[in-house]
Amino acid sequence: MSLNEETKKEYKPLIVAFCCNWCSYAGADLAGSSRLTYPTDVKIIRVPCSCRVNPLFVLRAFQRGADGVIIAGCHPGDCHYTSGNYFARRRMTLLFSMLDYLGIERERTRVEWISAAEGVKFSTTMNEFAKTIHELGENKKLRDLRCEE
Amino acid sequence: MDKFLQEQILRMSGVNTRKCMKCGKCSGTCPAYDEMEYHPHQFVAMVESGDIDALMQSNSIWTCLSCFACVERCPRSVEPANLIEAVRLAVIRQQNANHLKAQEIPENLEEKLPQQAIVSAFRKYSK
Amino acid sequence: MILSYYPGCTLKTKAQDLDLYARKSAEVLGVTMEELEEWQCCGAVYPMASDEIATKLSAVRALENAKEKGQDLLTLCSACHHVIKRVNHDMQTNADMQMKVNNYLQLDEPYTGETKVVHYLEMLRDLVGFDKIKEKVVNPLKGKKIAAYYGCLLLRPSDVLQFDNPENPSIMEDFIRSIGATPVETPYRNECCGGYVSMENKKLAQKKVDLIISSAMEKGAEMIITACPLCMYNLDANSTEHKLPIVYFTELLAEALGVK
Amino acid sequence: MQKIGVFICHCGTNIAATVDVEAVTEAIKNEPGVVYAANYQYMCSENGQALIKNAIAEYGLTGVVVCSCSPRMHEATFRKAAQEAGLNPYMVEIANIREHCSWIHKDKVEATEKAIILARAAIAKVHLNAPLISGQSDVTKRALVIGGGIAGIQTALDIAEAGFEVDIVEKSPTIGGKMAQLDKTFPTLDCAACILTPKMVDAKSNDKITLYTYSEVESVKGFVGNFEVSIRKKARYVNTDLCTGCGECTTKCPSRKAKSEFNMGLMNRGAIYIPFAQAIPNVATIDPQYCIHMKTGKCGLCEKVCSAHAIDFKQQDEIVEQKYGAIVMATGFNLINLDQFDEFGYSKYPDVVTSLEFERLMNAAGPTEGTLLRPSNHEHPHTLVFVQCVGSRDTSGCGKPYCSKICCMYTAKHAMLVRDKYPDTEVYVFYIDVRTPGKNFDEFYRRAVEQYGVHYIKGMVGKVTDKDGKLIVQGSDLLENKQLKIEADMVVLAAAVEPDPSARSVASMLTASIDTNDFMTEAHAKLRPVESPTAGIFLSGMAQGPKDIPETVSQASACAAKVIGLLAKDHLVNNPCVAQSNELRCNGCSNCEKVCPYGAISYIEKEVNDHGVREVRRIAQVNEAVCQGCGACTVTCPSGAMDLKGFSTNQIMAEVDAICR
Repeated sequence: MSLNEETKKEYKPLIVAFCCNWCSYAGADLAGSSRLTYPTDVKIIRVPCSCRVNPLFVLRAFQRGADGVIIAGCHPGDCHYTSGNYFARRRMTLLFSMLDYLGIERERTRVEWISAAEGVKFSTTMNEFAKTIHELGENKKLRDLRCEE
Repeated sequence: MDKFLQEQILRMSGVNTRKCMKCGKCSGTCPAYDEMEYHPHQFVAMVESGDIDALMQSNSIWTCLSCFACVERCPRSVEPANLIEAVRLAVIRQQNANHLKAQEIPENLEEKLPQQAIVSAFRKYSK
Repeated sequence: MILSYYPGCTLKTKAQDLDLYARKSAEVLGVTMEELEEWQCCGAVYPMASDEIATKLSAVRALENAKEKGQDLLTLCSACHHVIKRVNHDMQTNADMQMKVNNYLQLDEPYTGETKVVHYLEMLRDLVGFDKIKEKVVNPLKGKKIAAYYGCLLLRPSDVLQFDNPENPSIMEDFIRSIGATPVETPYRNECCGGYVSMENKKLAQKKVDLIISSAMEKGAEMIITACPLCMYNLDANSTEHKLPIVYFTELLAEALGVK
Repeated sequence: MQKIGVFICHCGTNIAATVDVEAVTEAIKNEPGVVYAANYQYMCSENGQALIKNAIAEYGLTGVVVCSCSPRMHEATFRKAAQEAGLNPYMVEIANIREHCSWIHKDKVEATEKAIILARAAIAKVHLNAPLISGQSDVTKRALVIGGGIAGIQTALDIAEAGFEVDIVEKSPTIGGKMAQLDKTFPTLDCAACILTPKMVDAKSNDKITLYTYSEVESVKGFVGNFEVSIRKKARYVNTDLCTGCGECTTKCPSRKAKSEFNMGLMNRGAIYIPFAQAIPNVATIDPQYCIHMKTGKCGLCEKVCSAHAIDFKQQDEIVEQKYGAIVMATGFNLINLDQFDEFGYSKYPDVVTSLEFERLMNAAGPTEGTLLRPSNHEHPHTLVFVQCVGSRDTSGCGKPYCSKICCMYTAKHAMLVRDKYPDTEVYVFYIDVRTPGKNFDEFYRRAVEQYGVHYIKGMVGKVTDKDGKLIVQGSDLLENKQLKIEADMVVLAAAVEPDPSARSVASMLTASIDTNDFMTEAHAKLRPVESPTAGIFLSGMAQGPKDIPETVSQASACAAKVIGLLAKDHLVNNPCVAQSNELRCNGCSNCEKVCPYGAISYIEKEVNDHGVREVRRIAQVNEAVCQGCGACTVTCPSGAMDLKGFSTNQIMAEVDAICR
């Protein structure tokens, strides 16, 4: 795309954030209405609950060139669907250790609990995560080479 | 308004003066209040507005007891005592600006005066 | 129980009683105080400015020495306790300070706040236990009404020192009870005595001390105990109206344990 | 292939100032499937919606993407517009380019680039959208109000007024809450009991209202319109049908150690007690912790004196199961614990009291029968100091970061009442700011100063000590630039309010969200202030945030209106984004059934035709009326049979691909 020829040279990480509709997506909305900035690297996908995040989505993101994936849900005990975030936590713990084994650093994957009232936490978490990913640099592991330009 | 000094004070003290909500609890709590020209809440306000020269020339900076009552009781965690220490340091780090000079100590010595008092005062009042 | 011990300058000179009776009492209580082989003055005041590094090094050295021996570091003087505990907190939490201090000291293994700093009173409460002291008392100070004077340095800032409730402490009162005496609570027990400012402004110290002592007398105290040589000096030498005996708490402990 | 229309909103300058909307329009115009792209100043306006409707008709759109604010804001608006134009509403997707883009980014180039990516993701998703039809479910025409203070009572009365059954669950033995403890109310100085007790009586006598006092919500199941709640009626050890409320037992009870909750611990009560004279229901309750008979088997005096034979030491807790269509959270507040504020001497000096204790000391039904006396020596106080903001607006970790809102006004009230009743007193108020936004509020505060001569001091108290039986209040006067030491007889602390400790556990049961201070979160801070984001849960009173009585009552009625609106419906339209099982792929493992928090999945034996092979298999079946669409089953399903409509695996994958392109 021509719009961005110049800035393209600088490394811009790609971060996919899965946010549950009830807490973290609303937290992101609050960060927005409070004008709390975080890098454009973060792109949010809305899911009804953190337990809707299939490990396949995370794998796919890394295959397609994501440098970091974060899953954000309601605080333990506060899940809109009672227990979804507990499922997410267990699944992701397992998945992340497997990814670590495959060479995708533990710091590239994260689960965070961010409530609808925590706009500040959303923005600081995203800033921190983006900074971490920036320092780690591009993710080369698991990349589907057919996706390369 | 001295921007450079203000920044220096803020950096050294680690205090964010903007957190102050001007409740005056620090001054309500300060045990050395009556001996001070400027009081703890004024320290915060004056650093915030950059009026630092007046503070540096005031006796208040030598009167603060470093008892941390203002730090402990501040509802906004502003830490006025840290600011006062930073202003004091800004003064004594200047040339020949020690508030307590080594040669003055013998005349202050008393039979019972503990070393701790001399060391503390020397640390607080001289570089 | 063996603890590394940091006495501090004043305890070697003007406040020898504080030190002497602490050691004697510890023996009775089964605590071995191993004085650090090498230590320097802690500086007596905690340097608050973020760019003060050199003035904190002596505290770090003491902490490091205790770490090497794998022991907790026991302190007695309020000022030393205040400085060493706060510097230790810096070494635990302030990355900038950690880096600068360790770069300077060039230790084999960087020091990052591993040592636990324990005040003698904390030792009595947490490691020995006031109940055990009660058992060991041979000479209970029955009927003696004693006011505890905490001062500032033991209690504040409470989030770092974690010593006791900063506004309503009880450790010294519990101590007084454990040696059989009756504690007298005074409202000024955690207000400043005038500290080092007595060198500069004696009048201020006198005002503060008079308030502390008159309030203790009003509540019926016969004596005041303290853990700080500077408080001791101010309360003793700068009171103008009334006089009360001012005693180091360790002296009373030794008396109760029968080793004075 | 879908025919997709993309509509980009400027949102005035909210989006357009940071995102180059023209560039976005250009960039997505040529995306596969996009047949129409336009931008407009306010998409949510009538004209904006008309633009969408016209395009649907003109271009025969099968899918719509609106790039605008958060879907939590206007998804429903655009879906409705699409529906009006004949498109299935679930063919609309929102790309959030305001909250998640223009408002948080500064660089226009980067923001524009991100907006394009978000739009592409939405387009990719719409490609896989399918029309969804919502099912219906019935509404149980009964409401539950949790909390029987003024908020709960008002909400219940209003709901009952509309003709619906409503139950109040109150954990203490009487309804009335904090308002019953107040002496007078600002800004009109009505006596609280005079205006509250008639409402309490109304609540009791209304045949649509059932009171469950001394009861707690034990568990909540179900969803909007169909909640199943079990309520634990704690044993009172008194048969409430027989008890006449004569009070004979309460005066005879020899155990006098329990602190009276109603009088804030300023006096004791019997182990068998009626909280206060106007309690509703007016029946006795035995506190087993203090009852001599229950602890030792002796005594039993109450049983002997009760002519109604109402005492029943063998009574057990009772569980009541009930179905509700809507639930109201009206759990109220408490004052914070002042352990962290010992500089004010609350734990040490009996003459340092909280404002709520002060209400009791001024109240005719209080421990001093309305004569203000120092708790320490029962003498008349001459100098009173009020301290505001004790623990409010405190970010140090000791208190609460918010303003408690009610203290400025009640302190003015206290000061005024004291000066009015005892003109020989001097009254000082230490304040940080005096906040009086409200009808006739500032006038009220000024009256305290001008007419009653209350000394308002801009500053804060640092320490309270004592000398010769007097309290010495050391504080700052910032305007005079002085430190004051006031010799006072009493100090009254305006302690911060906090939500009742039960709020968190109740909110968890209701799966309603709660903020970092444990106040209930609204569905929208401005536009839906009495609803929780969880459908069917409504908010009333202090549970939602600090508020005074007039505001609580208004909110309680607003809440009732929302509940009535829900209960008036015969059917509710369900969320069609529910799970669905592909019967050919299902292997009958039961994993989905185990993770479903709603029990929406069951297994049936069904004949299937798998590529010509007909056989009976055990397969999962989703009850669409019960499924809430969390998606837990979709991820747990090992064979990929389970999917979630509206958030299908393929749709989310497509979004991932679009973002990572």
